[in-house]
This record gives sequence, C-alpha cells and structure tokens, in this order.
Amino acid sequence: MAGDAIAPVGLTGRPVYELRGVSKTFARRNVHALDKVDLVLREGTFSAIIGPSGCGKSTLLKIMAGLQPPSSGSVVLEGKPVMGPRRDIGMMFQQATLFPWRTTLENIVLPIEIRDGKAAARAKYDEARQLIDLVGLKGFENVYPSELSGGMAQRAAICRMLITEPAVLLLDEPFSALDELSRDFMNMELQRICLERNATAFLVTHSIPEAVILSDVVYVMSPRPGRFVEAITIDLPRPRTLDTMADPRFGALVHRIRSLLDQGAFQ
Amino acid sequence: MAGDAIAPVGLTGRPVYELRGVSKTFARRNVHALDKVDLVLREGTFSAIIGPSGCGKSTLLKIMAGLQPPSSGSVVLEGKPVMGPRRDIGMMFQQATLFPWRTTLENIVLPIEIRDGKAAARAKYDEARQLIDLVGLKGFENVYPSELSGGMAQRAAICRMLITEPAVLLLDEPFSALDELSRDFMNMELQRICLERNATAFLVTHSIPEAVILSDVVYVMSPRPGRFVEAITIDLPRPRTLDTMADPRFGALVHRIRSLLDQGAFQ
Amino acid sequence: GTQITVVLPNPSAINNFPLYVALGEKMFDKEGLQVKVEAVDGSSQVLQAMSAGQAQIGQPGAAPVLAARARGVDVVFLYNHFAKSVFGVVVPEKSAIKTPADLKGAVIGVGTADGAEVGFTRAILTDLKMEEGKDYTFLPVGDGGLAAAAFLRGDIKAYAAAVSDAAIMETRGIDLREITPEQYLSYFGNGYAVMRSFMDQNPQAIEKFGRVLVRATEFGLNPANRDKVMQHTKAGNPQEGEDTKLSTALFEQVKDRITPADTSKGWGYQPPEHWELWHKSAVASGILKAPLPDLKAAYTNQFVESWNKGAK
Amino acid sequence: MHAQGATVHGDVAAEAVPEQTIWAEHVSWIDRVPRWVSMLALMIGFLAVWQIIYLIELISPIILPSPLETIQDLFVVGKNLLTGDYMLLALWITTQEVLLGFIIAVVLGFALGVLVGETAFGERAVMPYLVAINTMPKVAFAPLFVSWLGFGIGSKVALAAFIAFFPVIVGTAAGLHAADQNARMLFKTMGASRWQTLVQLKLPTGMPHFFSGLKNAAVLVVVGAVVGEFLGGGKGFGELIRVAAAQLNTPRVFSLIIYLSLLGLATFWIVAWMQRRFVFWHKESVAEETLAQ
Amino acid sequence: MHAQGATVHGDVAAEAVPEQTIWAEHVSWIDRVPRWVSMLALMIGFLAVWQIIYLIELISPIILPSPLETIQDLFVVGKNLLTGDYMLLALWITTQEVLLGFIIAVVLGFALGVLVGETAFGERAVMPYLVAINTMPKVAFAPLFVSWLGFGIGSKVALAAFIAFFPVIVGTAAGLHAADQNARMLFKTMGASRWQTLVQLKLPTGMPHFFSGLKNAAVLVVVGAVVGEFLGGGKGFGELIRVAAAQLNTPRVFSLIIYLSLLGLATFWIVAWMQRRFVFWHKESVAEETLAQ
Ligand SMILES: Nc1ncnc2c1ncn2[C@@H]1O[C@H](COP(=O)(O)OP(=O)(O)OP(=O)(O)O)[C@@H](O)[C@H]1O
Ligand SMILES: Nc1ncnc2c1ncn2[C@@H]1O[C@H](COP(=O)(O)OP(=O)(O)OP(=O)(O)O)[C@@H](O)[C@H]1O
Ligand SMILES: [Mg+2]
Ligand SMILES: [Mg+2]
Repeated sequence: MAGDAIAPVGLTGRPVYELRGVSKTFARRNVHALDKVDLVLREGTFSAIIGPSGCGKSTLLKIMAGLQPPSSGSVVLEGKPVMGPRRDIGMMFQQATLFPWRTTLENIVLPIEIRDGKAAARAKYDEARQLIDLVGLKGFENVYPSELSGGMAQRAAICRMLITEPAVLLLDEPFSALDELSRDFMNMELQRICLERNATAFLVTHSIPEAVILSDVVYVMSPRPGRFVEAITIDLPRPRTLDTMADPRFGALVHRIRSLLDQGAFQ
Repeated sequence: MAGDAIAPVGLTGRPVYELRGVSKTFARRNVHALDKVDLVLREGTFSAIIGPSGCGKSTLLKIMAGLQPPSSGSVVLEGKPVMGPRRDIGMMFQQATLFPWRTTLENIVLPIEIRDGKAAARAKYDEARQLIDLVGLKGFENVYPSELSGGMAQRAAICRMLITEPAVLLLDEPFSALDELSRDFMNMELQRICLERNATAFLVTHSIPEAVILSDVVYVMSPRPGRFVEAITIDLPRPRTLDTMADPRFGALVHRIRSLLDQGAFQ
Repeated sequence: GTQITVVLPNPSAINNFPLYVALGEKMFDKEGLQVKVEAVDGSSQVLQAMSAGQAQIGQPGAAPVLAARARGVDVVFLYNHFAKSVFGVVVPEKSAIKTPADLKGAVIGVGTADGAEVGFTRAILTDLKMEEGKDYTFLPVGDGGLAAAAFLRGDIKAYAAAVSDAAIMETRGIDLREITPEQYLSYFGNGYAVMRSFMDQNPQAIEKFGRVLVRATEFGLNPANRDKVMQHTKAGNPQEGEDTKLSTALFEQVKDRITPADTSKGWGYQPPEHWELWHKSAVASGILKAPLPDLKAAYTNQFVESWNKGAK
Repeated sequence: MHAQGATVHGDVAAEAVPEQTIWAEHVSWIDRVPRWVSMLALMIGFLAVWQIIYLIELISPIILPSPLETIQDLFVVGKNLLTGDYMLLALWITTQEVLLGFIIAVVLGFALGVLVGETAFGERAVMPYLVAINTMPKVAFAPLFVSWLGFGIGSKVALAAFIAFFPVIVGTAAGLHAADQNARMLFKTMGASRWQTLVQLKLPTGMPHFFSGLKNAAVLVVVGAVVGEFLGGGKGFGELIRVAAAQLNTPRVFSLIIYLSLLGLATFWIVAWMQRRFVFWHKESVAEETLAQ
Repeated sequence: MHAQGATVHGDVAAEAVPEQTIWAEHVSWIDRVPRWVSMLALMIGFLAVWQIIYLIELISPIILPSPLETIQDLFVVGKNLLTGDYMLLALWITTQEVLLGFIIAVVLGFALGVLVGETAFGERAVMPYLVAINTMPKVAFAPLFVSWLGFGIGSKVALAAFIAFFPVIVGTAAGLHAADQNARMLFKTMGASRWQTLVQLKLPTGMPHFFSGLKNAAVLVVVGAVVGEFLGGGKGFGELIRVAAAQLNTPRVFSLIIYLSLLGLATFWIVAWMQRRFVFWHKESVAEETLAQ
C-alpha cells in the first residue's frame, strides 16, 4: 500500500514545495521520527496529512517550515532550498498564541514588525484591518486577546499568518482546541479564505472528516517512523459546505481513510 | 419548537432522574444561566445534550450532581431530592484529573477511600482491577499517571467513576480533549460499558455525531438562558459502530440537529 | 581649610562631648579645620574606614589598634580620649558581691567573646589568682537590651560593661553597683588615632585638631557651660538629647572617665606603662599571636605638649 | 440499553417530588464579616494580649514596652515627622537609600538574570556562584562597602542592593523561561533574531515573574538599608533605631520599627501597583493578590 | 482551488533541487564547554581579579584579604574542623540552630500558611499583618528572644525561625490555591469533607510551592542563626566571625563565611533532595533546577 503507488492522479499545476527523501532522527533520544518522505505540493491545492499520534506529522511540518533541519533529504520551496525560517511560509498551530500585551491589530502585524520594523508594521495596519474584516473580527481590532473567545483568537491567528502574504500555509491542527461547532465553522472560513487567495495549504489533523472536507489530497501516514502510506484524492466539488458531510461519497471517503488508519495501527 | 412539544415518544422505563422547573441565576454577575428545565431520565437510557457554548450545559450537570443548588425548581434522583453530592452519581469531566501522586489503581479507588476509608478502598482493589481490564488498561495498574497517554487517563477516569457503581453517569464533554481518532474509539468503549452495566447516562457534548452515535435521545439547548428546544429520539439500532456513521439515517439526524442549532444561534 | 573626617565607633554624642562642643562652638572653624563626624559600629570598622582613606582621624580602642598594626596597618594612637578605662565590672545593687574577689564561681557577662572588656576583666581576676573556666566564666551577651535581659533573667551575676551601658541601665531602673578596683582604670579607653602617612604629611592639622579638643574639653568640664554642652551634644544626636535624665547621667560618667588620674601630663597623654598593660592583655587573649616588636610605634605623645600649651 | 429513553414534562413520576427540595449555599458567618472588622478585631486582640503580658510583668519594660507607651511614642515620632524635624530628615535619607538601592538591585539583578536565563554559560556556570553568594550572611560585607563608598548613603545603598538583588535575578531568569514552546516556535517562524525574541517575547512573558522578584526585593531593600545604617553609621532611620536601642528606649525602638515597616509596605505597594499598571494582562493568583492587598 | 494537488515522488520539478540542502543545527561553542570547565574558568578569573586588586593595594588588607591568604585560612579552618577542634564545636552549635530553626519555621509557617490559604479570615485579616511583620528589620527583636529564651541556642533558633518562616507561609498558601477547579469539583462530587480535600487534594497539589518556600527558608535560616549569634553571643560560627572581624582577621572572616555558605548550600540541597524524593511527580522548571543544581 505504501511507496511508489501513492501518487494521486489528476493533479497538475506549478510545484511550490518539493521534498525528497526527508528523514529525521532525534539523536538525543534516538527517536526515528520520519522515514524518507517525498512530497510535492502544487500551487493552489489544499493537502492534509493524517496519522496516529506521535507519527511525526508536526516534525514534518517543522522541517518544511525551516524550524528544524532534516537529518537527510532536501526541502525546496519556490525553487530555493529551505535553510531556515522564510517569509514566504505562513504557519499556524493548535494554540492561537496571541500575545496578551498586544491588541488584536498589533498581534496581527507582529510578523511584519519582526521582519521590517515598527514603521513597516504601521504601514500594514490598513491591510490588517481588511484581513480582520475577512475573518469576521470587525470591531475587535483594538481589544486585547483576553477578551477574545477561542475561535476569535484563532481567527486573529489566521490574519497574522496571512499578513505576510505567504506562498504556502502550513497548518498544524489549527482548530483542534476549539469545540466542534466552532471548528466546523472555522474550517468553512478557512476554505473560503484559501479559495479567495488561491493559497497553497498543508494541514495536519487528527480528524478524518476535517481532512476530507478541506482537502484535494489526503495523505495517510504510518506510525513512527512516519512515512506516507497512501495519498487519497478527494474529488468532491468545491466550494464544499457542512452539508457535504451528508453526501454518501463523503461518508465513503471517511470510511476508506479510517480503515487505512486502523490497518496502519497494526502494521 | 420548544416547551410542551419536546417529549420524545416511545421511551419507557423506571424514571431515575426527575428535574422540574430547574432555573439558575448567578447572583454575583447577574447571569441567567438556566431557564425552567424539565427533564426525566429513565433507567438504562443514554441521553445527550448539545448546545452552543455558554448556554448552561455544565451548570445543569452540576445542579443534577448536587454540586450547585438550583435557584428554583427541584431535582430528584431515585425518589430522593438531590441536596448535595451523592454516591449514586458518577461524574466525568473534560480533563481526566488523575492525581499524579497516586498510581492508576489508587486513583481509581479514590472515591471509595474518600467515602469509606482506606480499608474499604483496599477491599475494592479486585473490583478496580476488573474495571481496569474492562477498559483495556491491563498492565497499567501500578504506574503513575504521567506515564499514561490522554486516552488512557480518560479510561482510568471512567473506572474511577464506575467503581462506586453509580445509578447514573453524568458526563461533561468527557473525551473532547482527545484527538478525534482516540475519541471515536473511547465513545465506542463508553457505549459498550453502558450496555454491559445497563447504566443510565447523561452526556454533555459539542459534537453532533458523538451525540447521535451514543444516545437514545438528544436534547438541543438554546443559547443562554439555556432551555431545551427539542428532544430528538435516535432510533438507530444498537450496538452501533463507527460504520453507523456512514448510515444515511445517521447523516439525516446530524443534519437535523445542526439546522436546529443554527436556528438557535439566531433566535 | 583642611577637611577632616572623624569616625567614631558609636553614635553617642555625649561620649564624645568635646568633639561636639568644638563643633557647636565653631572652634574648628577658627583653626581653619573643616571637621565632619561619622559613626560606625565598633573599633574594627573605625580602623577599616581609616585604612581605606574614608576618614583621616578615628577613635578606636587600644587593642584593635594593636591588632591592626599586627596586620601591617601603620596606625598611630595620638590622643587619649578616655584616659581611664571605659569599662567597669558592675553587679546589681542588691547583689552580695562587693569586690571582684566575690566573683568566684560567677558567670560574668561581656559584650563579645574577646572584646577589650574581656581582657580587662581577665586581668583583674588573674591578679586575684582566679582562672577562667575554673573559677569564673564569661558569657557573651552583647550590649544594651541584651545585657539588661541577661541580668533580669539571672543568666549573669556581673557584667563587664562600658560605663555608658551601665549608666543607661541605671536610668532605666536596673540599679547597678560598680566593683572595679581603682588601679585597673589604667586600661584606658578609646582615643584618637591616625594613619602614620597622614601624621607625617599633616602635622599642623593634627596639632590644630588636638588643640581644639583640649580647649573644648576644658570648656565642657566647666560647670558654667553645662547647658551649652547639652545643647551641642543634642544637636549632634537629637534622639539622645531628648532624654535629659539619661544624657545627664551619661555626661557625669563620661566627665569622670576622660579625666586622667594624673592630670600633670596634660590632656591626651598616654602613659607607656598603660600601653604595656594593653599589649600584655592582647597577647594573653590571642588578639595578638605574638608580642609586637615595636609597641612604641603604636602611639606617640609628641603633640601632647603643644596641644596643652596652645589651648591656653 | 434498550429502545427506552427519557421524557420531558409532568408525568406520574413527578408526583413523588417533595415540595421543598431547594438547598441554599452555605456561607460561613466569618466569611461575611467585612475585612476591616476582622482586621480591627485581630489588632485589638493582639494589643490586649500584649497589654496583659505587660501588666503581669512577664517581661521587663526595657525589653518589651507596653502597647500604650508604644502608641504614645508612635504619636511622638509622627509629630516629629510631620513637623519636619530630625526624624523626617532621617526618614528622607533612608528613603533615598531604599530607592537607590532598589534601582541598583533591579538593574543589576535584571542584567544578571538575563545572563543566567538566556545563556547556558550563565545558567550553568554563573548561577551556582550566585546561589552560594546568596547563602552568605551579607552583613559581613558592610565594612567593604563603607571603605569603598564612604559614610554617605553610598555604602548603605550598596548593601541594600546587595541584599536585595538575588530575588530579581531569580525572577528575571524564571521569567525568561516562562514563554511556552508554541510562542517560541512562532517567533522562530517569523525569523525573529535572538534579541527580538528576548525583547518582544521572553521579557513581556516573564513580566509577572520579574515583578514577583521585584516585590521580594522591595521588602529586602528596606531591611538592607536599615542594617547598613546599623553597621555603617549615617543619619537615617536605622541609626535612630540603633541609638534608641542603645539607650534601652524600647517604646521608641518599636515605634520606629513600625514606621519602617510602613516604608517597606509602601515600596511593596508601589511595585504591586506598577505591576497592575504595566502588566495589565496578567491576573494575579489569589495568594499573590493577598500579598499585594 | 481547482482540482489540482500534489504529487509524491520524482518528477520534473525535483531536478531543480540543489545537491546540498542540509543545514545543521548550530550549537554555540560556549554551550559545548563542560560545566566544570566554565565554573573553574569563572573561579580562576575571579581569583585573578581579586589578587590583582590586592597586589595594586587598592584596598587595605584589614578590609579585603588576599585570595592566597584566604585559601590558606580555608585550610587552617578545614583542618580545625576535621580534627574536631573548637571550630567543629562552633559549627555543630550553628548547625543545631539551623536545623531546629528550620523545623520551627516549617511547622509555624505551615500552620500559618494553612490558616491563610484555607480560611477567608486568614487570607483577608491575618495576611496583611504577616506582610507588615515581614517588612520589619527582624534583628531588632533579638533582645526579646534572648530575654525569653536566654543565651543558649534557644534565642538563636527563635531568631532564625522568625527570619525564615515567611516564605514557608507564602509557599503553603500559594500551594493550597494551586489545585485547579476540576480537581476541586471532582472532590466535591466524591463528597469529600473540607479536611479530606485539604489533606488528599490541596496539600499534595501544593507540594511544589511548599517546597520552593522551604528552599527560600533553608537559606534564610542560616542567615538568621548567624545574625542571632552576632547579636546575642553564643558559641557558634557567627561568634567566630564576629571575633575574627573584631580582631581585623579578615582572611579568617572570609574563610568562615565561605564555610557558612557551604552550610547554607547544604541545607538548600537537602531540601531540594527531599523535594525530588517526595514530590517525585513534579518536574522542576529549568530555572528551579539550576537553583537546586
Ligand atoms: N525535539 C525532539 N527531541 C526528541 N524527540 C522528539 C522531538 N520532537 C519530537 N520528538 C519525537 O518525535 C516523534 C514525532 O513527534 P511529532 O510531534 O512530530 O508527532 P505528531 O505526529 O505531530 O504527534 P501528535 O499527533 O501527537 O501531534 C514523537 O515520538 C516525539 O516524541
Ligand atoms: N460560578 C459562576 N458564577 C457566575 N457565572 C457563571 C458561573 N458558572 C457559570 N457561569 C455562567 O453561566 C453561563 C453558563 O455556563 P456553563 O459553564 O454552564 O456553560 P456551558 O454550556 O457548559 O458552556 P461550554 O459549552 O463552553 O462548556 C456562562 O455564561 C457562564 O459564564
Ligand atoms: Mg503534532
Ligand atoms: Mg461546559
């Protein structure tokens, strides 16, 4: 089921991200986390990766983002090798991690401030306000994060990720700390934003329905050391809504991925 | 949609829990959390309550458990009014809250130790071991919680709830801190345990599929002040499996509850 | 004028009334000296401040001066302020102990385990053929309230104290009786000292300073000037001066102790035999590991004559 | 679990419900007493015990004054302070020492705290020495400060700072470790330099820790200034206490100490206020709040 | 987002990948130096500066001894201690004072901490007074202790305990507030009494806080015992320091202080060890670990 056979068909477009033989071993604890992962993300696609806990999903994302070096293999983004954090990558984590001493607006322009200074950040205020509108946070520009609910904080985190206009979005379980109702809602928002910006996105998740409803391709990963077991092309029409979940094709895809995971757990 | 019309039909059996006109106002912040809730739980049934965040679900559960007094109304369990915590109630929360200075086994017998002393707790060790087997934690009796994963900790919490052989189980989002794969698995475990013990259970959740797959009745609650909007009888056959989710009737029920909730949000 | 900082081992103004009278009567100004007074805690700190150059003139005790010389600090004792011992052995008024000979078997309170008062008391009792540890013991009790507590608790039968401490306890209602024999008053108390380098470079300043002290001492001892003395010392230490009963009692004690038994040599004179006493006691108590080869260098009387003449 | 379930609204079972099933939350009477009443009661009880000890002459009055004497002396000292007499001058000197000592302790403690918290060298090699220094009786170093800095407030400031700087180090270093893994990673993704991470992430995150170090320091610095005056002279409040103690004027000693403790509380409150002002996003825990009133 | 996507495995785009794209994590050389080397280097640097200060006669030897003299004296004192001479006796007395003072500080601080942490009365009415007492220069109370307890180790124990008890209160009270809402509710559902909740939930949960209070106390209690000996005589190490200081024997003062700081470190380590032993479930933060070595 693994190896060469997992290239999904029917997906074309300019490659944005290219990984070849990316492996990772944590020398200190002698943990072999990733094993020869090959991956190409094409422009404007949404891919998800799903796998058991501890299989190396977050590690893969960190390597792609240039936060950790791979033990072997190469990572290339937009033709240039990734040798450290880059401004054409936007990232989001499970926790919104807004800084309580900054207002929503100030939190959102933080990446600009870090990279180009305070003046540049101020110049981006207008753009940030547009993003705030886009995610439906209008009116909360100048409040401190303690006044935002979990979902609102994650929306602000989305804005912070988008403000640098990254070529690619890396999402590590971005909404899994939210309750399911808010989470469904945020997922639909995410789809809308990605469509609007023609963004290339790569999502780590534990939720099969979430992976299916958002993605063009879902990669299933084996337990540690993580490697792709299968790539499943999701050919449901876009834009998808929550009602798509009632679609029998949706149910079938979920079922297929679940059985792959169950197998994976006993391999 | 609300009020008298919401009694589900076709459910009979000895009433275990009876709530009449339970309201709750928090005087200090002047929050009207619950508004005249009436509820009867019958023996051996599984009911779930779903509603937007902050609508008073946890408050209702705390009142039922005798942790908080209602502002008005009455709560009767097994014919006796609830005037404080009682040993015929078992409760579980989102966090497993195992105590790190006790082994799994010691954590499980804690309620016995609190109520009847150390000797009684020791006498229950055998029973606790059986429960540990039941939830699939065999071999972890004598480890400390730091060595348990999130799902394992929640299983231990289930044992701790069951050790007192409560007449009724009150579950406040018991698995929502787990990742979805583990959560699905734990839900199936929960169903199995309830069936095995013919337990009466009442579940608070944010997840519509979770509510549907587990319950005989799902109560939909309005935003604050919380009151039941509708009771939906789930007549899917038992035992249910994860494959039940692919059942079109399942999809229809989920869809119906979702639309009720969406309405509720704008009422 | 010349700037001089004088450092004292305690903040009492009455103890050092000549200095405060001189300041109050502007006697230093007339000699062209600008004098500043500072107080630290004890002789060793006085010597440390002097050797660090923070003060030009200090008022240490004899034993610490010998200790400092042994450590290579060339400090010279110039002016014998407390010409008589500032220490006395005191017992409660109602005590059966009348003379030091009665101290057999007693616990004697001292300030610190090896303060000057220890050497002083040991000298008295050694002369009486009593042996420490066998015939009597010392108990370090500190000073002030701690010593009072020791008496009240009955932990000590006698207290080897600075006379000012005894005077304070008396005014606070603990009646004490001194049993120090006259001849032991030769263990003179604190006096003014300088570093030799300062003395060599500023003989005139020392001359002027001592002259003023002599003048102020005589001014202060004149009963007609009593109120002025009280006023100047109160300016120096207002809190001390607030309690007139106490300051009067203290003043009487201090007047007695600064007056030498033999006034013929003038104010400030240090009899070499008294230094020998201190020297012996310092060796005996271990303050000095060995006798100093040049005890004579520790003090000088070279200015005494001109001070006393000039003051007239 | 058969196809049974639950019903809502009146049916047979409901009739069994007793009329009165409401139970009210119990609030202990002691929790309903206003704060000032309990504080006053405690104070009066304390003074009463003290007065009784005095009356039955358990302790000599030159060791423990009567509360009455002490209160009288509080007024004497208060009057002296209000009329701008010598005690006000002494208080002003001590206040200067406290403020300067505090500033130095903060600057020095902060710098060392950053060294310890940010660098492996500081954490592994410097910190053990700092801990060792902290266990020394620092008063023994007073003469060193006098000989370097003279009799002015300098030497007291130095001793006060020396006694107070350690909690600032610990607070700063602990604060620098307070930022969680997520926030650090976020800064890494933004390509933040070490300096930016320090200034924009670690320092603000660590503020609550830093301030709790400051609060400890605020109390210690007063103790340090007073001990400095005990040992190194000067013209401050510590000197007044020393003189009064030497004179066995215990009511004065007690009343001066009480005023000093007000100075300590004042510095403490100022720091607590600054914290509420500048670290507005951090809610203190109940225990911390109590400390800060 | 059209029906495009991603491919896995070699294709056209992959050829553009440069051969060498591996980047290694950078570990600063200073982080790779073994701990003992950096500590030794720091020590040698410190001694060198000290020796230079001594050689250029910046400070008189009766204020700051030379490092050589001090090290020599360390051996003299060490020999005296090892041969069971009078210094060993003095050390034993001080050690007794430290241990007893510590035990009393812990018992008293714990009791008051429970009062403050468990009752509204304690928290609202008692705590402000405790804070005020903490800001007082406690040495001023030494005569009180002496008059009650005499000149034996009793009065020093009392002063040491008095100086050290406050952090225990704060640690205990903070610890009692550390149990989270969930755990409290769980105990409520089990019908636990207030006493059971205290003993089975709040105290174990609060142990890490309690122990950090103990660690502060462990250091303070040494300082307290020594200060007690400075003021109230006795036959302990503090008295040795005082005598040496009065004799201007600065090398002895310094070496005695160094041995004292070892005593302080020892009590600190004992507490840290007990914490690791008894609060086995709690992992210290990096900063705390450094303090505990
Ligand atoms: N810095 C590190 N040092 C050592 N081991 C690590 C490190 N980071 C991660 N690991 C290990 O690598 C493995 C993969 O971790 P990773 O966080 O990538 O898993 P994951 O798939 O994201 O899991 P989850 O679904 O729980 O988030 C785990 O076993 C983890 O313990
Ligand atoms: N002790 C309290 N004092 C004051 N207000 C409270 C208290 N407990 C809960 N509330 C308020 O009552 C309302 C209902 O709270 P509750 O926790 O029951 O909601 P919930 O439905 O469980 O929400 P969630 O889905 O987020 O858990 C909320 O607005 C909450 O702020
Ligand atoms: Mg992960
Ligand atoms: Mg809730």
